[in-house]
Amino acid sequence: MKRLLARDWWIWAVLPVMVVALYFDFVGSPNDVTLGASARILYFHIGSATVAGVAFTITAIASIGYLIQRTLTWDIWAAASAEIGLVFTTMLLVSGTIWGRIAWGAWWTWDPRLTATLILWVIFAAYLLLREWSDNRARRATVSAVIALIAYIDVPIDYMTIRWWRSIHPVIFTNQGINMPISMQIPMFISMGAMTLVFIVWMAVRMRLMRAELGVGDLKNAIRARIEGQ
Amino acid sequence: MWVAMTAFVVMVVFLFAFALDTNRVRLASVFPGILWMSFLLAGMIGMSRTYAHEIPEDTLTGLVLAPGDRMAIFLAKLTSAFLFMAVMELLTTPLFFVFFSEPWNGEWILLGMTLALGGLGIVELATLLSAVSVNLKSAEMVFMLLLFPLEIPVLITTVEATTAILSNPVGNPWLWLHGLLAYDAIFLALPLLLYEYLWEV
Amino acid sequence: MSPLQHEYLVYLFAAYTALFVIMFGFMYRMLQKSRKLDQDVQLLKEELLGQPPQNAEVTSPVVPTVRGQGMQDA
Amino acid sequence: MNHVSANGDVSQIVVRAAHLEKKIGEKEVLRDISLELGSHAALAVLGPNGAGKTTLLRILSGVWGPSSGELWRFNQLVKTEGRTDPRVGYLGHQSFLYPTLTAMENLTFYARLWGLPSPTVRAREMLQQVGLMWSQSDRVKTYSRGMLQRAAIARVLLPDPQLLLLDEPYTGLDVEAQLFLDRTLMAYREAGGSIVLITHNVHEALRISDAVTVLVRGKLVWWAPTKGWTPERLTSCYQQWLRGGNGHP
Repeated sequence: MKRLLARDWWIWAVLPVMVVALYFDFVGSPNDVTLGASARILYFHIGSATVAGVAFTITAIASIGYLIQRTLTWDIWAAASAEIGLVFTTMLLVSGTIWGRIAWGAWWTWDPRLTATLILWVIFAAYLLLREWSDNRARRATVSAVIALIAYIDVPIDYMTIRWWRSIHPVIFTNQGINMPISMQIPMFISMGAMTLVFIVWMAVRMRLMRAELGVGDLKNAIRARIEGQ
Repeated sequence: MWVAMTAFVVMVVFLFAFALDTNRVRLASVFPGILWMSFLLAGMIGMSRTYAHEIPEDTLTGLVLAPGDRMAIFLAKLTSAFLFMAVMELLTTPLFFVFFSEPWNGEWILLGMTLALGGLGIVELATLLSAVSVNLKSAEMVFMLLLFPLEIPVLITTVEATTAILSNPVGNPWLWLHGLLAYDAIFLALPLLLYEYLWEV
Repeated sequence: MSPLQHEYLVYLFAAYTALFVIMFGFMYRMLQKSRKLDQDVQLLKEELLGQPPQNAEVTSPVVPTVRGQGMQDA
Repeated sequence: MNHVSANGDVSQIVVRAAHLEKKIGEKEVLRDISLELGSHAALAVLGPNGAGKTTLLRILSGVWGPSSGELWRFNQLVKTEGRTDPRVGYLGHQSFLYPTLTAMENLTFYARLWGLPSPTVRAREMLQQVGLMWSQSDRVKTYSRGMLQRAAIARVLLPDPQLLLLDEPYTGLDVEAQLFLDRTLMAYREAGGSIVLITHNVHEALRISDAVTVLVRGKLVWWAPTKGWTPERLTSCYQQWLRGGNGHP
């Protein structure tokens, strides 16, 4: 336990932040005037959305990086980030449907943003499935990078949907400032921060695991080469 | 290829005509959706083989060996796919109007533009994905899995634009046509940027 | 806040807490797994490096150099 | 074979490879390949299945790029991502002909692709040369292995290449087709072309080439000029290399 704390102390840093986020979300903030208690769903909803956007952006940047430099580190970044981004998109969709049921009485509407987000989810799910199927590592990395860049086009579109078309989503972040009372901003930003921290730690852990798996693969190849006699 | 695609769409027209009870369903409201769903499926069926038929005798290597830019192969495939799509649309669109007794309001320039841009959008992505998946195991699966979600914007914009054009009085399709144009431009530019990477092993 | 709303809120709180716990547990599992893999790699590496290479090739590289001599052996 | 190559000029080097390596995924397919081939010269590469022979040929043709190392063709450095050259003819395992088109259509298509003047005339000329005129309007998918190989040879020789890369060209051919291929290759060499021949048959290697080299597990392990070698001696030597011993006779 001691050694554990010494070596990977950073993973434990997530726990207190999670508790703080839960506290501010449910206890430390007042009910919203118009939305009532159900507004509390939204803090994590917005947090998930932010993280999902950031995650897919990292995937896209890492994919470009891979295509330029051809080092598998970039591929690991892209894969890990897409994986976690997909989890957060799932959370986003689930919390969104729950909120929709409470606020509008319908689980799902074909609102532009909902549609764009669903498409995003499907595309990145396909991207991750493809990664499982491909054969050799370099080829897989190249193809996935190309697909990730195609898929990423949907992210800015998703972000702009509520600005281009009338949507049931309010525009919170505008040029003039944040369109939200201070009492809600505090839990919102704390949730965002907590989710981001979860993302960072998750990335670190996932990439470490991927690197370890890569190490095992390399070693196996080295042994195979040894057995085959140089 | 366009023969197969046209035959397929004609079959779809018949099937829809039987599947939808014309007395109860207001056909005008579903007409653009049926039209574009058929075109999308026909495009998928036609284009999934775009690169696949280079496989049996490895003719793709033969093409690569020829002097000239590798990009030309992609652009040629895209052009021919678009022409097949255009011929198919030209032949079958009148059929849709006849069988679904959709009133024709004479907006043929706008409708022609929508057909051309929509067809281009469908084949651009299909050709790109066909190129992406050609060397992969389970290529067909890859193709389908990525094609449908990525084609949704084309489906939405074309259906909305067609609805606007065919409505009485004629609505304004330009918002959707602009969206479609942007999509076409993006998926024309993207392969040009990424295509070289798909050749490697 | 009505009692029913309050009940829902408790559910929501429970759901979010459970989500965080699951996430943390998942990350912890991954960490353990990667640590184990790292150890395996270390062990195998030591074993591999410990042995001398079995048949080291000391031959100089083979460079076939064929200049055109026409058809001398047809 | 009517191209004008500098006859008698032995100094021109058609292919020079220096420390070529190729990785496919994690696997090192080729390791430290160096070779030099002048004009009028023919090199045979012997090797077992999976030794990387086809990969080597694909890199020499420029369809694939090497992972590292340098490749020069006709005194020109080939870019790292690979670049094909119209002066190089590549005869692969497959014919590169569209099965649903006729031989004539295929050849005309390729002649157009290479930008040859009067493609139809050239295509007919080549079909006559390989003796397939009688079947020029049949679809390629109806061809037998021997006919397909003849058509493929017609395709390769269409743009008058100065270097031929042949990937096991004799596989699956009957005696008649083998003799034809022999004649064609001899005529090609007499006209001044260079050849890299991949095979696992020592007789073919001795018949066609000036030198033999052995490729095992992605590495060239031995080479010698063919002059003075009998098939029996070469076979036993080759087998020793396959067994992995260093039994240089």
